[in-house]
Amino acid sequence: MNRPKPVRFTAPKKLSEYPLGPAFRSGHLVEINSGMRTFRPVIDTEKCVKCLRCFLLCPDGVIDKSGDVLEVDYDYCKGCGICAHECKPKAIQMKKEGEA
Amino acid sequence: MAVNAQTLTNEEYFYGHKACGGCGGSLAIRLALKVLGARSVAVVPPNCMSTVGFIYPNMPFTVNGMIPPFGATAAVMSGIAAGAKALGLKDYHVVGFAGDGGTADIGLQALSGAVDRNDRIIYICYDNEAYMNTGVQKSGLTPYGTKTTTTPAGERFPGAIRPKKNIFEIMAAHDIPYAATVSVGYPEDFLRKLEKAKDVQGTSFLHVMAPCPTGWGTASEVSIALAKEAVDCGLWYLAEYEAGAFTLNRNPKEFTSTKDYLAKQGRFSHLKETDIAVISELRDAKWEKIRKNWVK
Amino acid sequence: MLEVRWHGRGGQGAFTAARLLGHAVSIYEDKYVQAFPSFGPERRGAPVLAFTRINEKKITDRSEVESCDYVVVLDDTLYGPAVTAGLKPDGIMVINSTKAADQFESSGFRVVTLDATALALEVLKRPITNVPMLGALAAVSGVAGLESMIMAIDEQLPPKIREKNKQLLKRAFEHAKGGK
Amino acid sequence: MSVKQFISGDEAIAVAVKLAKPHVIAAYPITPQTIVVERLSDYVEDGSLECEYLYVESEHSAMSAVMGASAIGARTFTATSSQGLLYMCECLHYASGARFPIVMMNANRSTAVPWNIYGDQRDSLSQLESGWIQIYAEDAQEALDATIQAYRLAEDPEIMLPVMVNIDGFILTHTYEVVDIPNQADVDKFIPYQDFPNKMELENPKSTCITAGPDWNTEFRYQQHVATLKAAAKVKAIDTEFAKAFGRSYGGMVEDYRCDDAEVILVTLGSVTGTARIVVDELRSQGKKVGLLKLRCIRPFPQDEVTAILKTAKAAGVLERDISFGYEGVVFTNVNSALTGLENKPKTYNFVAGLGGRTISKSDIAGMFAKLLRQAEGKGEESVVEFVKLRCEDDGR
Repeated sequence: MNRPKPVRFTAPKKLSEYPLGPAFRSGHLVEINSGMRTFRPVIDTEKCVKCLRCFLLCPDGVIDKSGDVLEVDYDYCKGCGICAHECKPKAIQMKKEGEA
Repeated sequence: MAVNAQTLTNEEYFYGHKACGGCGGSLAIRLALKVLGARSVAVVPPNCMSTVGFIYPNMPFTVNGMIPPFGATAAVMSGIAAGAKALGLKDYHVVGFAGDGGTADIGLQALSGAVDRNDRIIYICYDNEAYMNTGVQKSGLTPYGTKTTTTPAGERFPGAIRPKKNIFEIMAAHDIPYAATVSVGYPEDFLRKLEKAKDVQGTSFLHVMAPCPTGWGTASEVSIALAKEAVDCGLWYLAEYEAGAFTLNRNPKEFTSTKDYLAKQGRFSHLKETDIAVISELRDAKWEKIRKNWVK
Repeated sequence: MLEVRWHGRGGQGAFTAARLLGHAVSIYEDKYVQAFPSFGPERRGAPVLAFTRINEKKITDRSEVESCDYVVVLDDTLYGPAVTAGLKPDGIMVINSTKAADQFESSGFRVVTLDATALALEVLKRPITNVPMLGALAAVSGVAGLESMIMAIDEQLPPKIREKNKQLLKRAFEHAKGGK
Repeated sequence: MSVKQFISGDEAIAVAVKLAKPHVIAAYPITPQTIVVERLSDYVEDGSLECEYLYVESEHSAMSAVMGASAIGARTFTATSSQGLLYMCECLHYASGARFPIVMMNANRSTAVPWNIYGDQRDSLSQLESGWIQIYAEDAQEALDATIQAYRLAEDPEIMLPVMVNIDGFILTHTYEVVDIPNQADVDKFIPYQDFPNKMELENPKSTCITAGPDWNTEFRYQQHVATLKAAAKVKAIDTEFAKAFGRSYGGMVEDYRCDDAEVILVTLGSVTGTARIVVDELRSQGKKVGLLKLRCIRPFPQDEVTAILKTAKAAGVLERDISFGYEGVVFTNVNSALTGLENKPKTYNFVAGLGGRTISKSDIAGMFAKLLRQAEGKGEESVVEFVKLRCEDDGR
């Protein structure tokens, strides 16, 4: 898995610790998005043909193609269902959060 | 080598943002930055993408990013490009991501100025056909018949009463070096055109059809399918303007049903048969011109 | 402080003359100067004013010129109350005219005339009278030396028209010195 | 060695900008600023100024373009006036909030309607809350010097704020004067280019002009406020250093003229100060204890200086080319506010004059002093806000 990870953010205490003007370093995530999700995509790696259509079309970029099998970054997946809807071999299923 | 899902980088440059699930606009930005790379400067005016992209201290853009004034996307991009050039920076792209209103309405003047100077910038309009960030108000790219909160549909009006401003041809009328229309429903075509825009030495403009499940009243998983269907039913088209000439990239022999396309979306649920007939007529008239003028 | 008011029509170069005078005496004669046009849009043919203020000390006065020591009129069709207004009784009016000085009414100030148009036509082949009128003013007032005005022309006028204008300046200067 | 040139106020600004060597200039023409952008274009064309020059389609884009350039670390310049400044208004607030060290010249001109191209200061004074440092010059020499000083101030790592150099339309923009042009090497030494701490970098990306919600906004704003306050001491220090380097000094935030034992003092802004100096000299020669307080910088407001200089006066007048309709001139409001802490606050009067370019004569100013002197003698007058030279028989009330 090669996806950005949230960091622990310590609020500045002194004025001098604030960034100069509203400019801050890019790529700085302080929270995850999994709370936006009702359903989660589950990839059946047996059925997956690695066509990468899901990787290509995920608006959130949470499908990682760097490993042997495709992996979903559940920290940032919003469960929109595009991957499952667009998957031609139907290798992705949307499962309700909390259910196996 | 053509850029496709296999060759596209696994790196993400717009990640961990708070856009709605199934947002077509965020996909457009994601794909564009993957093609343009880490040395990009993204200019995103006040719209959904900047709203979800730059809230201190959460910074989902991993490239340089800036929110310009709403109407000034292109002018700020010109300034960044000029500054980078004057400072001797090398190997970078200045790319803008403005919505339909930010492009065809409030941002049109600055965009026209940038094209007039032929500044080396890549301007991407992600078109979800209304002001979504403020809660679905009509923009200059809202199509005929759309119900928005400023074009409520009722007895007197079918929603928006005019077709979309033709921003692609407005850019072509500037004799811009490169302009293209794309759809997130045809991602390979989008990637190919991004690759082209990357090499343009002057201004390039991409107009991306990018559905908004929230504003369109659709399920989040169908965004890509709808963007594709918009092309297939002829209400959107894939074309390029380059070296003074138009090219039509996709010329369907038969259109799929506009009625089916419209019926899937809450924003068109009020349309009567007569309104749908008007939409089909507008489409046919447009395509007659396209085929006559752009197809050799 | 000496104050010069220039009267011309838009396009005749009244302000250029005001500036040339200012340049000459500020850069080459170590005086303090302000030169300014009548403020606002200039339209070809419309009456325009320009001013040159000259002093030994730094000039801080930014108010309008109310009275003046010299009035220069590039075109005698402009002669009228606007031209004579505010000219001090011991002042001088230099006017481009074929008429004699006594043809112009005076409330005490001296009037000097010069047919600058004829001179300009002869030298420049065009009726541009700002430089000859500058020469005439300098001759009758001593407000600037010939040499510094020539240097000002060298610095301020486009190369193509420098030589002819210097010639014209000298001709007008000598002519006016001759008291004609 | 410096050289003397006989140039207009607009040209003095253009020369200063050439000496400052900005990386990017973006500007849109407007009377009476136009000469500035024309001269700068000439310099770029003849190669004497190497920079990116963007001929933009509006002032909104002019300011936006220099903001973009500044965001990536480029030294920038733009110039405007009146309607143009107002058209930029959104971007003015943006530039200061973003802490972009942009230097802009504003040719002070009235605002429509009635349409009017002549000088008053209603344009820039209406933008006091935009977060820009505002400096006003008295003559062409000061215009040039203040522009060079402006770069030093704007780009100071502790300040990082945009600076607006104001000169009166036509009265300064179009008047030719002898101006001492500093040499390039001295200017290079005085304002060396250095990286901006908040700039975007390709290798170390930043997100800029970001959102700060209710939980953080106050702190960003407080930070901006503190930086603007700090600028007051910097203005003074830079002026002192400038005097060492170039031999000219303007007093910093304010310049007081013959104020030491003055019983009445007139507060001025911009070119009218010069005319007022003559009146002060004349009245002094008649034994009248009058003085002049020229405000050079109005944001940050020179509160300490104004208080220190006016505290011993019996009466003070504020002469300004501005009116905040329904109240009084905004400079007057600011001066009065600064004086509230004084035990013996002088009686203050507001002279609204020079609107839409109406000349302010020496006799007008003498009349203002006469009114102040009557007050000092204990013969108070009723009207606190006076429209000078009002050409109507009644006051309409």
